[in-house]
Amino acid sequence: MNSSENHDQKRKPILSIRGGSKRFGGIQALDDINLDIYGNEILALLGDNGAGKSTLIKALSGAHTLDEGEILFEGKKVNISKPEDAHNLGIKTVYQDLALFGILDVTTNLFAGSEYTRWGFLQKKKMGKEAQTVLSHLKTTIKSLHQEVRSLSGGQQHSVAIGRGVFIGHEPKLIIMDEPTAGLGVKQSREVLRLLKELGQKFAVIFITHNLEYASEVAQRAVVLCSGRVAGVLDMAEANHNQIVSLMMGVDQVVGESV
Amino acid sequence: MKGRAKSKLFSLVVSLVFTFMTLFSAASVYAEQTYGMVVFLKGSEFFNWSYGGMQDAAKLLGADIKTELRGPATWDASQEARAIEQLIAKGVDGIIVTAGDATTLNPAIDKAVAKGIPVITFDSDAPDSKRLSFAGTNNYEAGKVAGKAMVEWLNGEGEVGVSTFPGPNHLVERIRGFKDGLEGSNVKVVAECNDEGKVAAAEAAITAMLQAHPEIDAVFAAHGNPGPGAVAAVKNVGKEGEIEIMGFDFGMPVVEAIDKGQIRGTVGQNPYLMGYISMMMAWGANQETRVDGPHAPPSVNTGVRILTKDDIGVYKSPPAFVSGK
Amino acid sequence: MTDTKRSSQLVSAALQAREVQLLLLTLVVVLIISNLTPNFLTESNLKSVAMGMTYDLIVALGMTYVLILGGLDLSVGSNIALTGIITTLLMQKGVVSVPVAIGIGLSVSFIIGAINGVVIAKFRINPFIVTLGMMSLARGGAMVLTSGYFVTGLPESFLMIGRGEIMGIPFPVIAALLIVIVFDFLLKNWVHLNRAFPVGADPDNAALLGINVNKTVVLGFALCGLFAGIAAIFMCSRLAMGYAQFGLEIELRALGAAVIGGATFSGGRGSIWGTFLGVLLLAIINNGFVLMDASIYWQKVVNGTILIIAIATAVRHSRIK
Amino acid sequence: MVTKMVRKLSEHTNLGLLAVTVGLFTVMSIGYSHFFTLYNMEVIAMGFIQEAIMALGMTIVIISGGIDLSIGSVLVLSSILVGLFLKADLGVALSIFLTLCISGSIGFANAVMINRLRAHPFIVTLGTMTAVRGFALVITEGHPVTGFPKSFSYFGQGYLLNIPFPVVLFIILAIVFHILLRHTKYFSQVYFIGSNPGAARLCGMNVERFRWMTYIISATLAGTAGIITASQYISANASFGIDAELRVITAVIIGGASLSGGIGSIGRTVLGVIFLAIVANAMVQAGVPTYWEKVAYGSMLVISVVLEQYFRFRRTGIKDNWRDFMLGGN
Repeated sequence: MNSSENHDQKRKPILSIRGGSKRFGGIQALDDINLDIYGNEILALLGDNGAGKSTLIKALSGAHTLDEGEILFEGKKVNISKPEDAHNLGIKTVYQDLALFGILDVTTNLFAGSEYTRWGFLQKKKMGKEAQTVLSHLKTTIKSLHQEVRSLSGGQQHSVAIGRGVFIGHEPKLIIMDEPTAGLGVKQSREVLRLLKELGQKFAVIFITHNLEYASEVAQRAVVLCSGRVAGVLDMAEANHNQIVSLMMGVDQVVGESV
Repeated sequence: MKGRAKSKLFSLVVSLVFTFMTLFSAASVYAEQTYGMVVFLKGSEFFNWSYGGMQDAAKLLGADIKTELRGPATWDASQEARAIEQLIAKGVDGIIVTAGDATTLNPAIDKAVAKGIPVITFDSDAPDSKRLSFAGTNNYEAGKVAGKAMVEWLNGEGEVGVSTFPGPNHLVERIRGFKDGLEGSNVKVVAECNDEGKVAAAEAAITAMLQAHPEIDAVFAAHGNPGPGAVAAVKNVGKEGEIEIMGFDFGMPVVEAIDKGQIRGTVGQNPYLMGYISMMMAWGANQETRVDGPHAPPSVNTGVRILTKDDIGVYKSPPAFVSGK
Repeated sequence: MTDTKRSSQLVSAALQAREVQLLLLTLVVVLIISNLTPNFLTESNLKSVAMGMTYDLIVALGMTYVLILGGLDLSVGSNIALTGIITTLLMQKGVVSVPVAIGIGLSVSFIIGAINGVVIAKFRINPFIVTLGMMSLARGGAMVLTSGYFVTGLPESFLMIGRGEIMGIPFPVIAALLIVIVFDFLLKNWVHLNRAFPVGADPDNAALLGINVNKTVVLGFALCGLFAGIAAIFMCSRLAMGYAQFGLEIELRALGAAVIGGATFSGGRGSIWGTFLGVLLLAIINNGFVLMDASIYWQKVVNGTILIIAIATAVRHSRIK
Repeated sequence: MVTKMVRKLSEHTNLGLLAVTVGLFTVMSIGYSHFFTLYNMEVIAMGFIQEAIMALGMTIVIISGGIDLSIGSVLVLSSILVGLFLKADLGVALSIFLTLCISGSIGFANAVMINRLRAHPFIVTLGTMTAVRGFALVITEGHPVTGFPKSFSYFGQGYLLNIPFPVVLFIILAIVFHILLRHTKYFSQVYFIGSNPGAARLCGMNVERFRWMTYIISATLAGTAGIITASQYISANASFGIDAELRVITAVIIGGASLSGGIGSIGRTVLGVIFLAIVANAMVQAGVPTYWEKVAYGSMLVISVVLEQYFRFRRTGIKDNWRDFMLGGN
């Protein structure tokens, strides 16, 4: 009927969550979440603050574990209990606060946790070369790889975080971008969006944002979370802003056929 | 809430454990008499000798006499005073104390005496207090004997380096005595170095002193610890056999070095006898005799002599010391 | 033109490096002391300075590592005492052979450190408190085992470890230098040690990136313990005894030296050679003190002042531009 | 009713520790005839009085996220200085005033260095700790300072309403600081500053200025403890106060303050102080072998924090972030 169903017929989802739930003390952060993401698509994850977006991506990236429910990755049931598991599967996350090490240099930041080693020893030359390639790929100019990251500009820091999240370590299959445009100016945001589109052609991308314009610009589909539940799954080509906003706010309204 | 209940339960368990612990060690309550020894640095081999003497004397005086050892692990005069006060509160029958700093201990000692507890000082005296008696050699005298021996060793002419550390008054007194002992000869102290009171620091400090003063003929290691350091230091500057070393006390390392001929002699006081006599006097003060009033001498000199290879043998086996109790 | 510019840039960059600053400072101090006293630059004095700094150096290496991790270890001094006593007691009683005793001793030190690490990581308790408790515990253990007696009568083959010399250089000095070189190399190149930098700089971020922070922390503290154990073996062997008062205050000197060498309390920073120079500087200054017959009462004042000056300069170096 | 009282109590103090303390006290009182006597109570109180007074200041410093290692050294310096001033015939009041000023200024110097150098308080106060104790040695050259006037002995040995003066002073100080921390706007900032200095700064609190205050209080109380010690023993000696900072920190932490800042109260610290004072006395009363004392202290410290952390985790389900408890930050 619509493009997302065509997707379904063409191939299986790369990642699915079935019945995902998570509680913190008295708060139901996630409640019976079901969602799929396919290869070569950008899925926007929308929702108000406290809707459960960050809990969801933390569950996918291994920072939290789900209390109930299962995660299927490439059709197989997987157990993501720590960040390493996610890394090994190829689920890469670029965190909103960038999670950079301010006092360490660019190369160390890029490779932290996924160092190139031979017999446990660091291959510094190889990492240096790779760092250059990644940064030039991101079209970033950084004077020296030995600079402390905290001395870089905001945009440069973003590039380092994205470069690390996407290009370093295991081959990415699913990239999670947590508010990648937060705190950026218009020009830099456009740059990030361009990069997102580019990535979306090769990998599956989950794009978390508050900005509906950006979401409709780059994403094919959107999942709207509200109070820990999936309030709706929308096809971005057909959805309008009002629909999305009312879903986000939890106003009861049947929208679209893809729910 | 559940956590809180657990927490309460847990406190209960802890209290029970405490109960058992204390009741378990409560045996000492039923001892008829307890005598406490207070030292300014527990874990010093010298005081272990004294405590050994005290234990032997107590054993002799009766099976119902218990002894215990107290004192701070790092030297702090006010902590030593506290240890005395804790013993007074415990109601011990006598206190034997070595006064790390006499003036600081005076109030505590007087308090004990006022409570009717006989106090004997040993090794380091607190002469201005109301203590009953003192057993030991005062440090000034010991230093003086050492000084005189040094003059003899060097045939009346030479230069001496001293290894000590700043702080304890007894060391100040000892070195003053040492210098006075050298008086009238051509032997003089040319340098003092700070060994921080530690075995490990002594080697570097003494080596540096020997570097700075190549003319030094002898080293006076003014307390129990720097002796072995002095041996190593002399070796470092390649003057083995040229520089005489005088140690102090007879800790095992010093005894061994004397045995090997690396240290010529050490200033031997008699810590064992100090503990022994002190115990006897403290016990005696609690006994009824035909003599009215206290009958202890104001002080007992336990003597000091320079121990060399010939007479160090006795000290090769220090008194066994099991529990510190 | 550009060449000279580049080289001047290089020079200024080098001057900003903590190690270079320290090296220059040390040279200045050496110049001053050797001018004031002829006895400084003699073979035997240098040898004794080298020997005197060995224990502090080995301990300070471990301390640097835990500082990089963002922690600190107050229990190293007590660890030295306990390890030394266990090792020497085993030998003295002839229970086991010398190598086995050393092996057991080193394992004990490693385990003490690992316990610190496990408690810190597992219960998330500040390293200051945990190691403060361990400091008391281990020292108490050493005292309980010996009641304050020296442990002597050690086999000659054990004593050779501390007293042996190779080409006139005491064996512990050579060993310490080797440890410095190897540890520096490993810290920079071996991934399991190198990860101390990201972990210390920001442990939560490191965990997000899939670095096993718990493992790194436990390994770090265990290593710090092991270094204390190595120092203990050398100390007992050199001084031919085990003693419950060994290693008193060494944690403070090691911390001081590591901080002088560029490590900070906020973690993620620290250099082995910097620490080496820090220990060297302190050793030279303290040696100079004795050589110049300065009053022993002033030594503590000077040491404290050096520490404060070191922090002042270190912070300027690391402040955000 | 009871639960309400318990809850109210738990706001002010550490219930588990309270139970253990009461339990220990009861057991000792039953088991040892010399324990529950007026005289022994006095000995218990006076046996930990230096630490008790200093613990009040340390509590404020620790809640604000700092640490002060220099207090033991300030204690010894102040006890020596007050002696020297008295011997110089400056009169009791002026001597005490000058000594407190000098002590306070050491605290001020600590705070200024921490602020200006942006260095960790641990290392800064480690530096002052070494330097100040060294200075005490320089002044005395190892000789005790003696010969104080009789009138001075009141501060350490006198009684007020049959209670030793230092204990009265401690009670008054504890009440004053309790009220200040709980009920005044200015001092209650300490909790905000301790738990998040950055946010506190954004809320308009002057963190740097506040730090002056905390370290000055800490050092002045250490000075007070020094004066009391000097008066108690009518002498001063360069060995006073060695390792006192460790005992004080232990008391504050066992009471339940957190070194990461923001947690702690005077009530909890007072309980921690009382607990340690009783333990020290109980070990002598029960005849615990002297060499086991250190082992006991070490285990108590570790076990108490491990338990506290365990129960906090059980209650809240939240494991601390690493950066909240490692030394970083500041």
